[in-house]
Amino acid sequence: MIPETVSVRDGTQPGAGAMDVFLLQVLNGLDKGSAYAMIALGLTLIFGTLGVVNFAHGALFMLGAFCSVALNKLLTLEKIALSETEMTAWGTPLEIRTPYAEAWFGDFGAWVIDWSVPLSILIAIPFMLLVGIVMERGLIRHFYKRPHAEQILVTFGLAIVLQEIIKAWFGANPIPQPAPEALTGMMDFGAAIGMDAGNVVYPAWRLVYFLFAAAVIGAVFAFLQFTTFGMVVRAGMADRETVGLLGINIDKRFTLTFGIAAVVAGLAGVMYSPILSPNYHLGMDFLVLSFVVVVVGGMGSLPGAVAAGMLLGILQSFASMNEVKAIFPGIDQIIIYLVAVVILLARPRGLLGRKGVMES
Amino acid sequence: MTVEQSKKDKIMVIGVVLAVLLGPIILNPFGAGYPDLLQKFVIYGIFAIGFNILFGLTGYLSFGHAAFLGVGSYSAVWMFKLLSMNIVPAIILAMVISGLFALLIGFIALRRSGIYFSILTLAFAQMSYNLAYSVLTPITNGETGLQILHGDPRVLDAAVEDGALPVTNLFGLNMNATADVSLLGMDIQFNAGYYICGLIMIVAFYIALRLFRSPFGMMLKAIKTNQNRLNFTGVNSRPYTLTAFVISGIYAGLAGGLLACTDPLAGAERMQWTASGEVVLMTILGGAGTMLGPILGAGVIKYFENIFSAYNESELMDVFSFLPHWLQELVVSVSSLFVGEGWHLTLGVLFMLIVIFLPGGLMEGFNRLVKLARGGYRKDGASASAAGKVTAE
Amino acid sequence: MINFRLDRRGLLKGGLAAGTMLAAPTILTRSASAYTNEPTGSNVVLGFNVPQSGAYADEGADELRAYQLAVQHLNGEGDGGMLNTFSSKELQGNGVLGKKVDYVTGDTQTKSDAARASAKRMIERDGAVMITGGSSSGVAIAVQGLCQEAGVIFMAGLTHSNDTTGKDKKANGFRHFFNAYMSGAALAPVLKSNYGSDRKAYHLTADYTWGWTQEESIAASTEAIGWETVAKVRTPLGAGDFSQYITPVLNSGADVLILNHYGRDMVNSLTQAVQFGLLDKMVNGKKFEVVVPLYSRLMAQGAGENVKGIFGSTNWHWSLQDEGSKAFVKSFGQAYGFPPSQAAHTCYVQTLLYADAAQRAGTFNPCGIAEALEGFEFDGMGNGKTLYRAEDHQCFKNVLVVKGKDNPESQFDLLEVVDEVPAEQVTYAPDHPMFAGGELGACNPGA
Amino acid sequence: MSSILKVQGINKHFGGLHALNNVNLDVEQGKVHAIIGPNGAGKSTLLNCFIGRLTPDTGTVDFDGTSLIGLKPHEINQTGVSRVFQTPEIFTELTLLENVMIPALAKRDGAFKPSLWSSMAGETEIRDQAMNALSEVNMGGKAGMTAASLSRGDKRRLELAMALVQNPKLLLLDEPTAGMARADTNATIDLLKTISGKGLTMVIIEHDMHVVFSLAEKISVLAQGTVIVEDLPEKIKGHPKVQEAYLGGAHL
Repeated sequence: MIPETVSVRDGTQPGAGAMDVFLLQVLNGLDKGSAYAMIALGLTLIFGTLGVVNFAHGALFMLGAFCSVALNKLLTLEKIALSETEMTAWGTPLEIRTPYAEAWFGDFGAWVIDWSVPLSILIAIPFMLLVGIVMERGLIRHFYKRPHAEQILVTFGLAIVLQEIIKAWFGANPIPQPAPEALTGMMDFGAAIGMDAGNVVYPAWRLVYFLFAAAVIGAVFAFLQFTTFGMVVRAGMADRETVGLLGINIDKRFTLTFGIAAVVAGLAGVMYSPILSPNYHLGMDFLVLSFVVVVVGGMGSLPGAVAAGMLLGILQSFASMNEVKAIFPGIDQIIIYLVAVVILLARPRGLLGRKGVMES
Repeated sequence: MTVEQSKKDKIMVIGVVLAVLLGPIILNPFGAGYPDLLQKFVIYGIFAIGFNILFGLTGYLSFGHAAFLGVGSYSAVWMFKLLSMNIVPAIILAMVISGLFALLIGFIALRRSGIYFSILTLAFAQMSYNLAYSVLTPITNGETGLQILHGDPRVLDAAVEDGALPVTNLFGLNMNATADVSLLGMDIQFNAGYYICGLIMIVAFYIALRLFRSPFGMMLKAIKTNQNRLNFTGVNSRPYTLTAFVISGIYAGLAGGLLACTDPLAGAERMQWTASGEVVLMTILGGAGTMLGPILGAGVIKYFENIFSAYNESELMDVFSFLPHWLQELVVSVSSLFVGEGWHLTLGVLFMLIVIFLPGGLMEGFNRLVKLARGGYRKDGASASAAGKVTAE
Repeated sequence: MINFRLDRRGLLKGGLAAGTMLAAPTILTRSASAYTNEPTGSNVVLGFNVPQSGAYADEGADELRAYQLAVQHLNGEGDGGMLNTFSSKELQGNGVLGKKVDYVTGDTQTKSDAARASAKRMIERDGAVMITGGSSSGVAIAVQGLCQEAGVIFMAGLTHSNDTTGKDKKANGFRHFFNAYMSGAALAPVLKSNYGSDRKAYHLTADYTWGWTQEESIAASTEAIGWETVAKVRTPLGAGDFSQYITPVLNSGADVLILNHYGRDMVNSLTQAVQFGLLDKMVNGKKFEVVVPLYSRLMAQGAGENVKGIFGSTNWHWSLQDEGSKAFVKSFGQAYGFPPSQAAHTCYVQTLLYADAAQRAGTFNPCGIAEALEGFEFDGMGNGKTLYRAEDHQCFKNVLVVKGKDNPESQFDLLEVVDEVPAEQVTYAPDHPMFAGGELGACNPGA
Repeated sequence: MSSILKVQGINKHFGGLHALNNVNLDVEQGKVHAIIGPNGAGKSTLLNCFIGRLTPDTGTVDFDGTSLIGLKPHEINQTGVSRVFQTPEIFTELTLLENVMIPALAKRDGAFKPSLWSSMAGETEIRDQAMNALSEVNMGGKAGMTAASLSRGDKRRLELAMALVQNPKLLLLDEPTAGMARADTNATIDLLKTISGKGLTMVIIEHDMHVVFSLAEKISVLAQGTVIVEDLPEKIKGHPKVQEAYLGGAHL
């Protein structure tokens, strides 16, 4: 059975020019790329400073997403009263449920529930920082000098443990996390950048996600660029031993670096939850991809991770277009890997990587 | 060293032969003595032995070996469909095709080393998987997996009875032929497919052992330690790594072919990155670079996957029925987290424990036990000689 | 006691050294049992092979609950559930054929390999005479093939692909669940009356066999009511973010989006389609609509608010008011505190149907059971009068067209039944082109 | 006297740094040729150009009639050039014997020979060669040890054994005695003298002037990437240009 070729129809809608389609796909790509970039950023930061290949990083993204699930569940904890008159279909008294938040705080409670996803950031930051620090102190620290294969195995084991715990607690099904009412609509992005109104409209939340990612990435860069802490970390990435020789307690800083990487991944997960309903397997789905992103960007290169994330996101979007798939069937299935192969062969150190990192 | 070494090797080979021959009896009390799992043990043993030739010796960590396993399976099933249900042509084709595929991927991927090599192999395997699942469905039968059908040509075989599917065989000996024997109060199943695969594993093990002890193996070990230095010593390391890559690809293809021989269905998931990861885990879990480790690792992981996942709460209740009721409930509710649907959790915890406490894998644990036993013995003053001069194999 | 399970056909062909050596003992003894795993003790073992890990783990867990309930009812524990409403009254609540029903479980991982390995364990080690369960068509077809080879009955769980009882049908395999063709046939008239006959449909399809059969079925039946198919776009399994497939829909001129996705793919693509404002759009002067041909309540939960007003089809829903459904919902709800899913329902029913067939046939021999099931007509199991068709081992029964409920009363109350399409309307000829290409073959008792 | 290694007009830039500036060198058959010079003069860079680690921007390196430029490291070794590295690069996880057997195998089997089926235990000839080489550097007793456990000086001697076992036509020594105790240094000097007595050509880079003047039959002085003097050892000792190069900032 040969798959039917995709029947293609050109955009004949009034005003739907090639430029708009192009722009929409760029937006799609940037959005996807934002998530890739944020995960890859932490991954490459950990690799660059600690020299650890962290296969549990996807799980950190997943934990972040579940921060928002947890907060939402907490806020919507319900007061359960048994109805005296109504019965369920299986003959037990019907439960009448009212969320405590609403019961106690009225409209404000409802508003908090509505905004639970962005509000989870407040929980996610301390929580992920804690997770990161505990992980580094308790486990990763002892693996600095161990071979990469063992780092991979132990972090992979940890990733499985984390996701199984989440599964035992929240089940395997995706759990929907709606964006705040005010941000669920569409925004006329085209008009905002001076094009004709109505052609490039895009979901508001996705634009928020992109801006959020830009802010987080910007904050990480600024932090590394303008603080002493950042300076030491950057120096450590360049030459770990020398920095150690300077008598600076690099270990403490590396613990915090790991924490920061965990927070970035977690935040990426929190805000992604309205786009992709969180499920326990989310981390594994992103893990391989984010590794590809890191390597394409250049191991240990922060700008490389961001650039590669965006690039792969955009390429993935374009490869999915009917026009492209009509020429190369199935290209959207493999584009990321194809790009990775081409880049690694043409430019082994990745887009922005330094030479010789992790070679053998 | 050499005499000691070759004596140890002999013991090892004899041990493996005995383990394979007695497998159905030894493993029966552990609930693993049924043909399918026994076959999986030896087949994944072959897969891991082959992977160890690459990873254990050269240190090149391939994250795409499942692709060769899958290619081997597909080749074998196509042979069953087109030529004959005899497993010999299927196995040969599986090895040839996977070897060629490994040559192609190895030629490209070995241009890089370290994690770049890993990502390249991963990328090739994922492309293979994604395409096999979707676009290549005419060849792979996609999600359902490639199966033999009644109407397949099978030009060498006589027509089968109406409505029945032919069975894979070795010159007439059916792979699914099983003899049930009551022995020591157990119902032991001696299965032809298991013994055929087991014999092939013994051969594969012996070849790997020869390889480990050969100058070629020595060069591979040197590559792992210091590839640059080796080049300055006048050795061209690339063809060595490529040969190792192809050999381990052929092993994987052989394993894939045998999977199809024992169960003529080839599914695309066999090529997914998690499957590639599995063989990495088997090898490291057992002990990379050791001879027996990978077989051990393969056994442990397959055991967990097949036995731990099969426990359900009522069976647990039976297991712990000797406890007082309240304790029984508690123990069952805790332990049920780790079996049945929680078997992944057990696996994850196991990985962590092994890597943290036994970095050399199960074989290291085994060696430590041996050392401990010997050490205790020596303290008694019975042995004064340097018996403890254990060199890493 | 020695008994040998060796295939006779194999021996005929044998003769070469390697063969004869190992096969020799077979000449000494012939098989003592008439079929694979003939139960000799006081109990009979059934194998429940469900996804316990992976995307469908929750569905698998629900299937397992239903199986446990079915076993209780067969053994005379609990309130008997559907045994009381089932039209056949052979089962007495004292096990099957006087043997207590026991079960073993396994994890399919929603992978053909793992599912087959798990089923083999149950057959080879645990002596299961029947395998049932599963939550995807690939797995169902793979396990069905295995059961055919091994000589046990396979009672399919949730599998919706036409192929299961189409080109991959097997004599030892039986499916109670409906299929993609039936979804199309049931949905089309409802879609016509709600959305009219002048519509342009855009398909997003999971790029694997189930997706393709559903796309084919839905496209055929919507084209039959006058709709035009604008595009059929394949999406990679587990794509996660579908935005790059959704944005082209906006400019394609289509006014209906059909999502041939299931599980997480369906949750994500639907959520994102709604996010992209498709449902708020007016195209060609009509309101844009989205259709999800195969609904599952568990998955609808994952999509949350987004299912509101969206049409689809389902095999069964707990809000049905017939006696059978009520009885099942009651025993399930009392046991577990929430209503069963359609997966739970089909698995429960399949177990009872198997047990009943064995009882009627007076044997666990797969061939006897197959004969008892073929052409069997029954009622009282939730979908009205049902026929297990002999030609392809597919059940023909009423199909539910459902819609995402606007004002759900509880977290389980997400779908409302719009129409119960009668069986006749979804029935097709056994040699319908969408089901052609395979042959049932003869039943295999193994041994 | 015929020259076995002829280096002409080598230039090498690293970014803005002109590391080697038109270097010419003639190494005569059977002689010990030392290259000395202050730190950063470009000695190791020059050596790296011989063995294929670096490719010079311009210039030629001819060894025994073959151009080495563009050849891969293993090809250069196969022409008969062996090298002892400045920082020991040995196979740390292998035993000393194995460390030496590998270059011996490379010498006998060429750059690639997939001897999959023969056994290391059966390579008695290679083993004997390796044991001899180890004995030559006075490490025969440690043959079974793992190389990682060696001291820095011992690693260096192991390197020397690895080079000697190949019986090369040209031996490049990058500070062969660095990190050795005085007694070991003297032993090494004696060893190298013996070897050179057998007619082996050597190029040696060395800081230790005691070693240089014990061994060298000719000396090139490299400073800031240029050969400033090339002469017999006794002429070098008091040479004003050499003094200037080493004590360039004498007025400090």
